[in-house]
Amino acid sequence: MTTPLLTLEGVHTHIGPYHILQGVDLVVPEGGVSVLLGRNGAGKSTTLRTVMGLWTASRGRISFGGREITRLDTPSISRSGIAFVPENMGIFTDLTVAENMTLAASRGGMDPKRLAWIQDLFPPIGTFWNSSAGTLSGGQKQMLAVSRAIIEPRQLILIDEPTKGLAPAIIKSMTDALRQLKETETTILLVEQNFAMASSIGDTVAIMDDGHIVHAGDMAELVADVDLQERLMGLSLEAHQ
Amino acid sequence: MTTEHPILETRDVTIRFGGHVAVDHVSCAFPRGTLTAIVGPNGAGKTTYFNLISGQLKATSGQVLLNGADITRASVPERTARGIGRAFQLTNLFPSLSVRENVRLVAQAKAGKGFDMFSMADSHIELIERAEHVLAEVRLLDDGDRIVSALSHGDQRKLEVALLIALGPQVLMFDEPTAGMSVDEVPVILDLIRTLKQDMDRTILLVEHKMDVIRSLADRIIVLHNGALVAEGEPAAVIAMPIVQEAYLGKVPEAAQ
Amino acid sequence: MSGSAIKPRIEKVSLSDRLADKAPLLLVPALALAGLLAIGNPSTWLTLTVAGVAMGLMVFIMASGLTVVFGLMDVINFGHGAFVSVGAFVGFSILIWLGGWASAPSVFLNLAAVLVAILVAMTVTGLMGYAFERVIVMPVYGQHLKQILVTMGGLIVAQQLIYVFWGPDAIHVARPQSLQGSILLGNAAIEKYRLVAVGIGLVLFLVMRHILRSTRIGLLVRAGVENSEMVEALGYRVKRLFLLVFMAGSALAGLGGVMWGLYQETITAHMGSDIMVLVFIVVIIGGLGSVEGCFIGALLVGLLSNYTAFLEPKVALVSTIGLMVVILMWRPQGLYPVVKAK
Amino acid sequence: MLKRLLSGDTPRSPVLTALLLVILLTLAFAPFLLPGTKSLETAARICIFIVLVASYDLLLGYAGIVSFAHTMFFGIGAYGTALALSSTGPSFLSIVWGSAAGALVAALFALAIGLFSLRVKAIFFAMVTLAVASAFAVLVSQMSWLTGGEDGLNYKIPRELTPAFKLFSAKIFGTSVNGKVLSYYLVFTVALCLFLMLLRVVNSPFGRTLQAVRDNDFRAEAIGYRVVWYRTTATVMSAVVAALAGSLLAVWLRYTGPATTLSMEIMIDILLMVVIGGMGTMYGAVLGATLFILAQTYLQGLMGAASSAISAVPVVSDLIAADRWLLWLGVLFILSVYFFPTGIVGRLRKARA
Amino acid sequence: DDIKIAHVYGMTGALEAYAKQSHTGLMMGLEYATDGSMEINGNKLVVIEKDTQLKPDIGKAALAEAFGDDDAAIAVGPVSSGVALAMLPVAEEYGKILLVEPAVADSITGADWNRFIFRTGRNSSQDAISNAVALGAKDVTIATLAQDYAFGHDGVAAFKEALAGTGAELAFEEYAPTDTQDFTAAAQRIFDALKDKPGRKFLFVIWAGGNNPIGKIQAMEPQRFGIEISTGGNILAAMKAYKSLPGMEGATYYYYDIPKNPVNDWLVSEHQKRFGTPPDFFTAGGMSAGIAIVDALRKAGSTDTEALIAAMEGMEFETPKGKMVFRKEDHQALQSMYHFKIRVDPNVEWGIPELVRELKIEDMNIPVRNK
Ligand SMILES: Nc1ncnc2c1ncn2[C@@H]1O[C@H](COP(=O)(O)OP(=O)(O)OP(=O)(O)O)[C@@H](O)[C@H]1O
Ligand SMILES: Nc1ncnc2c1ncn2[C@@H]1O[C@H](COP(=O)(O)OP(=O)(O)OP(=O)(O)O)[C@@H](O)[C@H]1O
Ligand SMILES: [Mg+2]
Ligand SMILES: [Mg+2]
Repeated sequence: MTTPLLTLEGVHTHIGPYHILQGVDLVVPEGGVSVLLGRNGAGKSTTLRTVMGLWTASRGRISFGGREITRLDTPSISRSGIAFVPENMGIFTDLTVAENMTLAASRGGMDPKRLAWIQDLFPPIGTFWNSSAGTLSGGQKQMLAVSRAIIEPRQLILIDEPTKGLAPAIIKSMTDALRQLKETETTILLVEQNFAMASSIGDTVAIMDDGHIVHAGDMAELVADVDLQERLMGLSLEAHQ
Repeated sequence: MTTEHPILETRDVTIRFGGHVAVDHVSCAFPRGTLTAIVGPNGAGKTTYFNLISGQLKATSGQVLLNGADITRASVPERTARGIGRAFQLTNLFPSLSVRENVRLVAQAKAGKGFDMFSMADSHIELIERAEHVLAEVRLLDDGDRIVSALSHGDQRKLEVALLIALGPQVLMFDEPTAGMSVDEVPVILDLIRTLKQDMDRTILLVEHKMDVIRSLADRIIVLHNGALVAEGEPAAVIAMPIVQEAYLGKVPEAAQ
Repeated sequence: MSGSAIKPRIEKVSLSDRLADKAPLLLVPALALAGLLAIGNPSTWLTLTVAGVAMGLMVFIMASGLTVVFGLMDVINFGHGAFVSVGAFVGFSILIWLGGWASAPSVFLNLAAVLVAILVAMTVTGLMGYAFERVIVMPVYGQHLKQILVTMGGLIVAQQLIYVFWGPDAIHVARPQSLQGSILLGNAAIEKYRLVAVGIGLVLFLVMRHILRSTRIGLLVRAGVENSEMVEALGYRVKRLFLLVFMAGSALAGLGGVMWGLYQETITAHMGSDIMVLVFIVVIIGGLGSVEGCFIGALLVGLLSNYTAFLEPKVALVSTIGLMVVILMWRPQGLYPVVKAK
Repeated sequence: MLKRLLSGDTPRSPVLTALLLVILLTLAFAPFLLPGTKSLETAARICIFIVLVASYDLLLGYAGIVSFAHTMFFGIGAYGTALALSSTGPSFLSIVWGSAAGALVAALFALAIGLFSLRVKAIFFAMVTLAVASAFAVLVSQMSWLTGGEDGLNYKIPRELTPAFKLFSAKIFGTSVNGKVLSYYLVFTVALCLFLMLLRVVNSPFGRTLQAVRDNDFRAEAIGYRVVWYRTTATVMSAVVAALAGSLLAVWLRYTGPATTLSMEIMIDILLMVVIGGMGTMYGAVLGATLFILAQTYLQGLMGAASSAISAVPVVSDLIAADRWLLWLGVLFILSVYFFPTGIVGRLRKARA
Repeated sequence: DDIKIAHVYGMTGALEAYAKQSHTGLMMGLEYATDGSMEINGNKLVVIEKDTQLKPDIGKAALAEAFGDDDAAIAVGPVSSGVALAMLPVAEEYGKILLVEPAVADSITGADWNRFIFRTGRNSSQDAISNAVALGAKDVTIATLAQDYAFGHDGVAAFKEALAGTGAELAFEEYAPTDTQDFTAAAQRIFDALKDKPGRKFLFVIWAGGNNPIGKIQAMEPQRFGIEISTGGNILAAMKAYKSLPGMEGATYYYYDIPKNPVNDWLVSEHQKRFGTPPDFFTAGGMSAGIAIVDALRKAGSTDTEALIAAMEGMEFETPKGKMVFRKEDHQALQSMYHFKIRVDPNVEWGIPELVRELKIEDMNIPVRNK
């Protein structure tokens, strides 16, 4: 449980003239849920996109399962066992829900058991199976985005703010789902603003600000330390949950 | 009979997509100066209901009334002109313009200057000032010159709210304004909404999934479920209802246990 | 959690709504019937109808590549006409080279010559599509305006290169022996070549439909257009796929070029761009990107222009544009819209 | 003051400012600076095309509407003036009423097309206008009793604008100030005024709104802008200016025909000029039109010279033979999109930033 | 002093092929008429080329440039009628001669003519009338198919007028848009009109440019109704299509094997020698223009325009097509045309027009239309 699955060492990312990530060091241990927190614009999404190869790190090193992936192209990174839920969800609105799911399942087609599990977690996926994904509601799209990432077993899932726009009941299902995945030895790197949710499943946590990791440690430690929360995130748990 | 209409009212509005009834005979009145929270599971029809009110979708049947006047057939800009404004759930901005330009465009729309062809845009000082003011309120002033498409997601959400505030209509509809916003930004937005309601006497419709937000802001809650209005009333009372507990919050009602 | 609580209310869809979806299918027979009533003389009608169907299908062959490339990849290729011309020139060069086969009195040899010409032309235009995609189209994915510009630039360059390689003169090649002349059915004359065109057009239509319906290619490319990053994040090499589709579209243009060239018997460097307006109209009527729509649109255009040219030649001039306007008023996205292009 | 004249939209780059000044001064004194008929022809063409391209930029660069019917409006203006001059004689009055009528007809056409088809998708609009424009060209060639068909119209213009008319008997800077020079200054002045007007329009609140509509029409509606009306207004306005440019051409050329006004080639030229210059900048129209027309006028000669210089090299000399100048124009097309994605103006402005 | 001759023509654009021929012809004509010296009375002939790009405005500017800046004494060209019409007033403005070759519109030496305009090329009326004379006879019924624009209508009108005296009947006129792709409907209408007529039946096609309908109508087997197709001659490349029309009759402007005279013999053999191909329509036309210029310069003895006009009006000169005469009234060169019948020879790439009868200047009554 402590061997790192994904590590970022001194990763810098430039987007055009902007220097966004300024030396990110991050370790995601195998088999757990790591949470990445931080204010708007801190660079969380950029970190995930850099791991996926959607931005290229200008300096530093990213390795996954012991293998360096810094310079691989996105399809290769994906095939090496990483699934990705982008923050804009990346739904193919022209296609139906079914087609969206089909594409997410690699050549072999979908495992019916797993599909049933997903449809039970997120009932709208079943209900709107043949509807155009563009007509789904905001929350339903979010469910589809997560469903796509979990339709097949992957070693690592990068999830960017999956709970935004979800009703409390569904957040619960989502949390359940992530827990179940964790039990199947899937590692999860989660970016979240919903601290209550994040703290309930996170094993380790890292906090970003201005393109740096400003804190990394165990989730339990952060939950216990209200001062630390206050300082790092400007929030106090009591006020909001 | 009475001269005092509710500012906004829907009567039996319904919309079908193919056979699917997304909003099902919803009748509801929104009194002036109140804040109504609309809750319901994902896909309940909340956004669609907003679309029917602001005109992006046209009702299959039923009526939408503003100040007692029927606006069911009015176009989107017409409704905006009459005082309905909304922010979108999935951010919907002018991506290749700067943040500042986005807000100015809204101020300009509000001032009805869109067809002014022979004055210089930069000579309308009052619009520029208005835009700066709103940007300051949502804490985006520093990012004023950035192109919107390069903003982080949370900042785009803030700009989404800023546009609606700059438009400053009589009826404001927020669709999950705080989704994706980091915890330190949320109170800023909530304060803005509170100010709009209390100091400016605006009528607000708010879709939110965060119960604490609703508790702290709402005068009233209506619950949509599968397109139908299933409950309506004081926040505390509504949240306690079994249907809300079960279908929305995902708690198994104690009675059934 | 109980699934039933989440089930939304579904009402029955009325019959007329469901029929509206199928309505475009009825247009072709309806038009043919209207033509019969207006023309009266069955053999004249038959001649015109077969000719119109064949003309429509030749246009369909030329338009299919365009609509697929547009529908799947959201690329408007104004250079499509150049591929048509190049296809024709390559095909004709082969036919001249195989002159013996083409003029032999054997149906088999004649068809073989045509087939070889088609295959070589498709290969060449396919390869040209490769270069075109790499050099010209790749930098401008997602930007319609620039696509229009660079592909027009490509069109000009390709046309000029035809001049460089084949000289400025029009090239004339007679159709192979057994494809000349008509089959007479009573008073109706049905050209043999048109029957071949109908055959090839139909086969092409069925094959394309099959590929797009029952493989993932269509899905992937459409998804890639909307969000290529996401498709890559799902593990697919979108760029390679786009390239293949573009090459296929170009090869189809090459096929269309040979077919059209053999119909005209005389080819020029700008024959492709000359026919493009008609091709665009067909593609619009069909709904950008839809192979089915394009097929129906092409048949409608072919039939309507023949009927009107017979009944009232003055009207023929505006009949296709009129048809387009009417269809767009009825369905602003064309008969079968596929792409939610802006 | 100068800033007001430019509507606050200064070039914002020293190189650009210098280029624009050179163009402005050269055009302003063209009859005296440049000897010969060819250069005056070229200068007048540049003036006319600057207006035409700028009006197209209003549509394309600011409103984001791709139209292939711009030459149609250009043609309507030219034919209006041409018909007026040939029917009511070579007087200034004919020019005025002909231009006005042309502009009016263009406005009505644009209104009809706009209202009908701006509701459809942008790409449809492009193709619809393509079809409409080609139908219009056919119509013009068919109605030969009115338009002279393919052959076009030859007519006379007021005597004061022809070389036969001498304003002064003496020469000024070695140039005799005849009617041709007057005619040039008519073109130049009108073009300058129209350009400044367009510059004002794009920098007005209306211009900003067009940009918003281009960027996200859905949201523009939601903040209260009636998108179809804005698009239609932009279409009408650009059509009217294009028609006026057409009138200028008609007066200058004393000939109007499909090939000078309606051809698809001109449409492509316009597109290229906008893109080379830089879309959505207005100044791009000035640079694009100037460079393109200079290339069009002189490139061929250069190529001919180059080709005969190396006529020994077989394939290469073929490729740069004067007859192949279109080939290089096409290459230019492609390269310009590669290397000037934001046009020359964008390039220059970025270089400074 | 050098004598400058400007050749202003569409070097680039769709009619490039015609332009090349025209220029080759012009140069060969000058060469032939000066016996290879390219000099007249010790003055060197210099030909400057200007491209109209087939655009009237550019043509106009190019001609103005030739006369104004380059000081050309005389100009030749262009290929396209629209460009030519735009250029006519320029010649008048500069008071210099424009020798039109090969643009064919009647109005060049008709309604839009001015006294500085001469033409060696044939006009549409000459084409139409020669064909009418070739086909027209008693008991002949003719239908026409032409492009639906000014050129087509004028051609049919001239044809009809010339047919009136011959006893033939013009039964039906069909016009099709220039960009028509499918001629089935037009053919059906024509068949319906002709099929019950007695005697010989012709379908006479007047079609300029590409997209020629003849092959397509032939494919519908008009012979089953006894209808013969007829059309004028064309350039060699286009006459490849005539291979499928053995026996077709019509009248042509030029075919290298038809005229028998020393000028043509020289042209054919030199052209074969230099380019390996026989000369074509516009080579012959260009050569005629070149010869006309040299003859005129010699006769006038100067490059003065008035002297040239005086010399050229009524001037007779020898061309590959035999004698031509610039008619005084409208400066149109009158010339022979050739009634032909197509013979197919498998070894020749095109259908060979064999001479049936030379239609001499006196055989055709070409109306003067510039009044
Ligand atoms: N395409 C881009 N071009 C330029 N700058 C960008 C781009 N995308 C993001 N940025 C900038 O990079 C910084 C980090 O953005 P990122 O999206 O990673 O933040 P985030 O932590 O995910 O924030 P949020 O919680 O709002 O989603 C921000 O300042 C943002 O403005
Ligand atoms: N254009 C459309 N076509 C077909 N179905 C649609 C369309 N728009 C919405 N729907 C359906 O209507 C239902 C209600 O959607 P809506 O977006 O209003 O939900 P919502 O209450 O806003 O949910 P969320 O909280 O997830 O945003 C959904 O099931 C959705 O699939
Ligand atoms: Mg983010
Ligand atoms: Mg919603």
